[in-house]
Amino acid sequence: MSPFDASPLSPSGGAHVRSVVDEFHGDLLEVSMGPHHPSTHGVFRMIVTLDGERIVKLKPVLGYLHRNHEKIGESTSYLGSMPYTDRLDYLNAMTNNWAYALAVERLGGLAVPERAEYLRVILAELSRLQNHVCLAGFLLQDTGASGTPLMYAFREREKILELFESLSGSRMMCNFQRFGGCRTDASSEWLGQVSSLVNGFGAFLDEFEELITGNEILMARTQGVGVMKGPAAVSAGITGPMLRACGVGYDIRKVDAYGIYPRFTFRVPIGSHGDTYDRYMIRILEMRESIGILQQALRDIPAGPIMDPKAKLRGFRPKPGESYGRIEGPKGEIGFYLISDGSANPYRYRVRPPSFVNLTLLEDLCLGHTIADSVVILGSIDIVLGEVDR
Amino acid sequence: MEPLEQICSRLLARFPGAEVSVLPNPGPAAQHSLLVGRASVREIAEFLRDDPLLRLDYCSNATGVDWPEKVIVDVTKVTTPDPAGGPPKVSEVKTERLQPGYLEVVYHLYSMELRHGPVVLRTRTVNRTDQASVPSLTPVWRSAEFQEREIFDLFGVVFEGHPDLRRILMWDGFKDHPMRRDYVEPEDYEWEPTPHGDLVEKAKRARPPVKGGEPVA
Amino acid sequence: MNAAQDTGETLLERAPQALRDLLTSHLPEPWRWFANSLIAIVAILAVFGLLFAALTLAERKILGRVQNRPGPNRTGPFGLLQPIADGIKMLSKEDIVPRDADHLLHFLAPVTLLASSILAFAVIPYGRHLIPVELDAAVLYFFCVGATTELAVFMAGWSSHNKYSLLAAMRALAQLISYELPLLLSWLPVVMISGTLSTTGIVAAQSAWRWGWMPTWHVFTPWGLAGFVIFMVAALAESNRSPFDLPEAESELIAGHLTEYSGCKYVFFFMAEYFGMTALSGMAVTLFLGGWHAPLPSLEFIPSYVWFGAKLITLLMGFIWIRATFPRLRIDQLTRFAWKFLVPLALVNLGTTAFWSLSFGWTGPLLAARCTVAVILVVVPFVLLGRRLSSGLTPRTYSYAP
Amino acid sequence: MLGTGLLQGLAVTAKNFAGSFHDPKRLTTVEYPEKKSVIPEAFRNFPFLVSENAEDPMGTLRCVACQICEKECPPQCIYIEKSKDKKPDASGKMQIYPAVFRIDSSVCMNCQICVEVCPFDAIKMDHVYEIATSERFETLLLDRHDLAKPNSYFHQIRPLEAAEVDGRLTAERKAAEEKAKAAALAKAALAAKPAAPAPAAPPKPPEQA
Amino acid sequence: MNPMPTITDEERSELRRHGILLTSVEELYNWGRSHSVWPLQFGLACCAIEMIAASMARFDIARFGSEVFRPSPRQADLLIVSGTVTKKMAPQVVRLWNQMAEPKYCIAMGACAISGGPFKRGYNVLKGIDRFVPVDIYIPGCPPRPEALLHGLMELQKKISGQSISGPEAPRHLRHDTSCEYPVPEFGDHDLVPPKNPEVWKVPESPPKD
Repeated sequence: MSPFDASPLSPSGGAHVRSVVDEFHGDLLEVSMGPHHPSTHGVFRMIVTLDGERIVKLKPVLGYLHRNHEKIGESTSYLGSMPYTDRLDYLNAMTNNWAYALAVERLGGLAVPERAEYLRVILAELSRLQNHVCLAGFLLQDTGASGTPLMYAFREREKILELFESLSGSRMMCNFQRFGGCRTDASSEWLGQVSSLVNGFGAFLDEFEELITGNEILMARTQGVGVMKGPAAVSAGITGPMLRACGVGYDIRKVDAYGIYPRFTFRVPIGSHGDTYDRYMIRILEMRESIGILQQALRDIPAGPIMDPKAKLRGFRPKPGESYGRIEGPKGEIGFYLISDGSANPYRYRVRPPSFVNLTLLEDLCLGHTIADSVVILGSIDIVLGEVDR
Repeated sequence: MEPLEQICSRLLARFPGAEVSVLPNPGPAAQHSLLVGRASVREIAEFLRDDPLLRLDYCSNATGVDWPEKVIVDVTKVTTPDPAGGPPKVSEVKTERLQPGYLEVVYHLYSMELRHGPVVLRTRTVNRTDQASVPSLTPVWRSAEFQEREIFDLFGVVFEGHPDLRRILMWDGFKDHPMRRDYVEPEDYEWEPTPHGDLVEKAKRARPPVKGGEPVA
Repeated sequence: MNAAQDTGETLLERAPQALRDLLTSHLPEPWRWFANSLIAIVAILAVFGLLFAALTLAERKILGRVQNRPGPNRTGPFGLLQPIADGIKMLSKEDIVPRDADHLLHFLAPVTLLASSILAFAVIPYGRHLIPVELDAAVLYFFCVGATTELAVFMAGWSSHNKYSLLAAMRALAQLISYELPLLLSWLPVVMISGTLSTTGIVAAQSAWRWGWMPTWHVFTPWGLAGFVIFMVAALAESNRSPFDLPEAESELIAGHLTEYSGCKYVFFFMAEYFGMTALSGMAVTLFLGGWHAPLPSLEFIPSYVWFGAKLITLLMGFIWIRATFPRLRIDQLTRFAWKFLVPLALVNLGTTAFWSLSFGWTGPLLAARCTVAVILVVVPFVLLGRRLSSGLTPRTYSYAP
Repeated sequence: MLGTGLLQGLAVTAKNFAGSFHDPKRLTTVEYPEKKSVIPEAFRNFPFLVSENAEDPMGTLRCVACQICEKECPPQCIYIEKSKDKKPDASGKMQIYPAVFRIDSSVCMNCQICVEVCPFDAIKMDHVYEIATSERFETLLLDRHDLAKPNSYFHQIRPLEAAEVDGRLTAERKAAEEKAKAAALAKAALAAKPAAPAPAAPPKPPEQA
Repeated sequence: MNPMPTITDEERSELRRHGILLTSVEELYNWGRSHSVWPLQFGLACCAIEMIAASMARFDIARFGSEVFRPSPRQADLLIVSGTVTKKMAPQVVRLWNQMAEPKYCIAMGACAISGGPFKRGYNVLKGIDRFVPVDIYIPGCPPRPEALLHGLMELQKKISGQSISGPEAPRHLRHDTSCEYPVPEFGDHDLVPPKNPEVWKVPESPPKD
């Protein structure tokens, strides 16, 4: 008999039920939202206990998209795991690729040529643009706007995806970074297309904000909803725009200064309330900063090789050791932890998914709010189940 | 940030008797880690979080690693003097010893306040079967809550003091810990037209050769 | 319904009636009444059934256009047959009743809803001579029938034996009852001014022309405008349209009270929603927009029912436009909006109307004073109440990390 | 406040509604079966095997069944069996050819790694995407007959890459021929002496592009 | 059941030529349901994003009358299995399929839904949804382009147009020989119980040959 049979593994409940205040001593209603639910962004499930419409308990249930990335990564070569990282956070293949490439480059001691670094920044920031604009669309969809903001968001996203496709060959699953550089070089024509997209993006953002940001209904739905305090967020490991919305100015692009980010001037917007509206607005403001980064990168990108000559495509066997590489993904800190035992496959391949950790505080954010708010709060966390469950 | 050796010595001074050592990382990444014994990992974690020089207030990544027991072959060179007076003969003596398996939990700690990191904190279970438990660090860093549940689910590390230790990714009635290296997955390979490696055997088992036809693959 | 022949009406104006008389003139008197009623029923069902079909298509196409895409355009020419395809499919689909549902109520809910929403069409004057049933208390009748929808929605939600449906039922009750009040208060001024509860009477009260060109529709008075806006907002809520579509809030409650309905019964709900929306818009046209009257004296040659239809469709397009733009409110905000904003505003509006009514004879500079006072009486409460309602909600400015 | 934000939003949607009738930027739909959006050259969807000659696809496959792609394929959707005999390839050299070459397109994740690792430019990524089918087992398992597509098709879908590959291949073949000729000459010249080990044609480094 | 007297296409066009517009009930029925395929608003993984993209302005699935993504399975006709079905999710997918009203169709979109795709080696990945649910159309790709989904939808429309109102091709709820309810697998100790539904999952008898 294994010790786990006696472990506190109970099918029904959690150990801590936080603050159940039942004013009228009425019956509580337990609703299972998901795994099929229009606004759980995939196959996420929340078991919500309701007092009327007010949430007194919320238990997230994950794992409905647990497709064993880490196990498969252990039996796949380092290169072979690269296309799998596309499918983690499938909205942001480019940043996943970069994070993984960064971890492997640290593990194998590879350098990255300058032009490749610029390309990485350009693609990561484009990725951030399309992620944030999609998030805004999905969030507004969750508040009940009949698709219009989402459609406008996807209208712009399609333009970015077209650029991804013409460079990397696929709309979403880019599989673009390689250890020590990038797979293909960008033509000057492509860079010109990026530049015209970037220059037009500000106008789109203006229109988008005009459509919805000043909307009283949106403010009523999001301001003061799901308030998160800075210290709690830090302790819970919240990263990315969610953390910055509650006033902690922690951006790995600034802190770790990975790649060539120190060369660009950009600001890190921070919120003061930590509510859903702040989380939404921080993303809008980050997009405006990303436009700035993109313009600088497109201006400065040098010519040159895009691969480290030391790097080889096949038969990559790093020395035994381990490394942890992380970057500021659009959803927060995406990190890869690799242990090499000297063979062609990693001994341990671990993904540190931002949206999985960001979910830690979901119950705290939702308690006391209504079921409609829980949907909006979940939307503002910006989860992608491919990454949460891996 | 101060070097890891200094942290280690400060820890040893602060917690006399605690098992703390620096585990070097031979790779180019050179992210060395702090190996801490089970007994004192909770206090040490709290110290790391609250120490004004470190303030590691953010636990970025918590993960498990499975190290099954393995046979380590120690090669020792034995020099036997040549009785004939020639150069001494060097022979290699191989001794096999069994390294017991254990499960390891790795935490990557950063400081958001002081903006430094990472400090890699590792702790190990006694073995992989009946004493696979370590203290939970969720009371120290809330971010470990889900990640420790995941380690419990996939590796079978029991975290003592975790507030809500349930399976998180697999269903509740699941019996195995699939990220362990000796996990055997259920076989369902009825249709495997492009089998590789051990899949060839599994595919054959799933579909025995039909009469008159050749077996799959 | 005995039309005066001496008003110089065009042939077109009388065409519907002439057609009816042609069909029924040979029948003896009691049968003739019966046949006439039957024809009216069939005509209403046919016209509004078609309008329903067209409206679903129009909604999908307009939503599409707003969202930079063409919308359904491959089923038949320009996608015009899309509603028919949908109808064939929905009517032929399997009807699932959950095992634990209350079978009778589960069946009755869509039927009740559809019936009550059709009944509401009975008292709306569609044209100069086109009113199915002439009632003295027509407005009262209309809103009484409309109130049945609340019951039906609750029945649907409760009988489905589904938690989402139950939540939707509770929401629906809170929402529909909350908005019943502003809805009723918003048209009381119209009754005060026109002194009748009959819809024909109300339309007749809006038939004059001021200065020879400006129609005296109620919406062109300060109190009328306020009443119209309150009425339309409440109508949005009463017909469960976005941004007040809480009972069937897709992103929260799957499909709310409709979650367990499939096939034919679902179509009934769908139809009832659109019928309700159409009926309420029709009533808004009657109460505030001058009914079937033309907007300019020179345009009176166009038949009255065309004008009614045009106004009706304009309002319906407004519904769709709003749906394409706004996010949804939360249930507590929704009820707060009703009780703290719409109801007080409607009550103040009653006072404004009283003033308007008392100052009926004022002329010259007094007329200007009358208008000014009335406008102030409408705008000041609007601003004050709106401020209070949205206190704390502001666009924010953001700082940047050092 | 007081509904101005709502009115602003209505204005934006109205602008888009009106714009959809005259502004192509506000009606972005590409009406798919009639009009198809232009597919960039880099687009990749399922691999195919390049054959030199459209007439005899099986005889002129570039693939020599080296099984590198099989080994490197991350989802392991390629299955190759080497032939027992040898056949002359396009340049006349005797080569092993794939007796069985299967790609399970219901597993393939279009990652292009097989193309990157192939030292013979034998496998390339296709552009087809209209492959929905109601029959899984028959249609989605592609064998070498389904996979073989002529070089002219490759030129058609990826003109730039195909030209580059062709240029490189002809240069290589020419170099190999010259080397063989030189070797033969040297062999003849040094017939009396013990023959030096014949210089093997260096394998082409895996391409990065 | 007696098979309905059927008319071949030649006979039909012959009749049309003689001015007889023969629109059978069956044709009308098939036309109606094939032009009004409402999908279930149900996304699993990466392919779901492409499914959403297909409903967005650039591709606009609305042109086919299919933009009405119903959140409730009761009102949906089409289950687009868009993404990896894990073993933890498989019972829910089957339950959703059972909850849908007949006639209903299933599209397996993407490699994962067809066969487990790149994740087929995973311990928690179901190797194809057709082990539990009868699939009408398979769309390979990882993920398929939105156009590929539209193409799959058109293939489905074609398939529907070829179905009949009676006989073995009829929708399941009009037949007496089949049940509309599919058994839902349960969670076992190591795997789903049963791991497949032998009624639905039929591997071809002969192995693949070159």
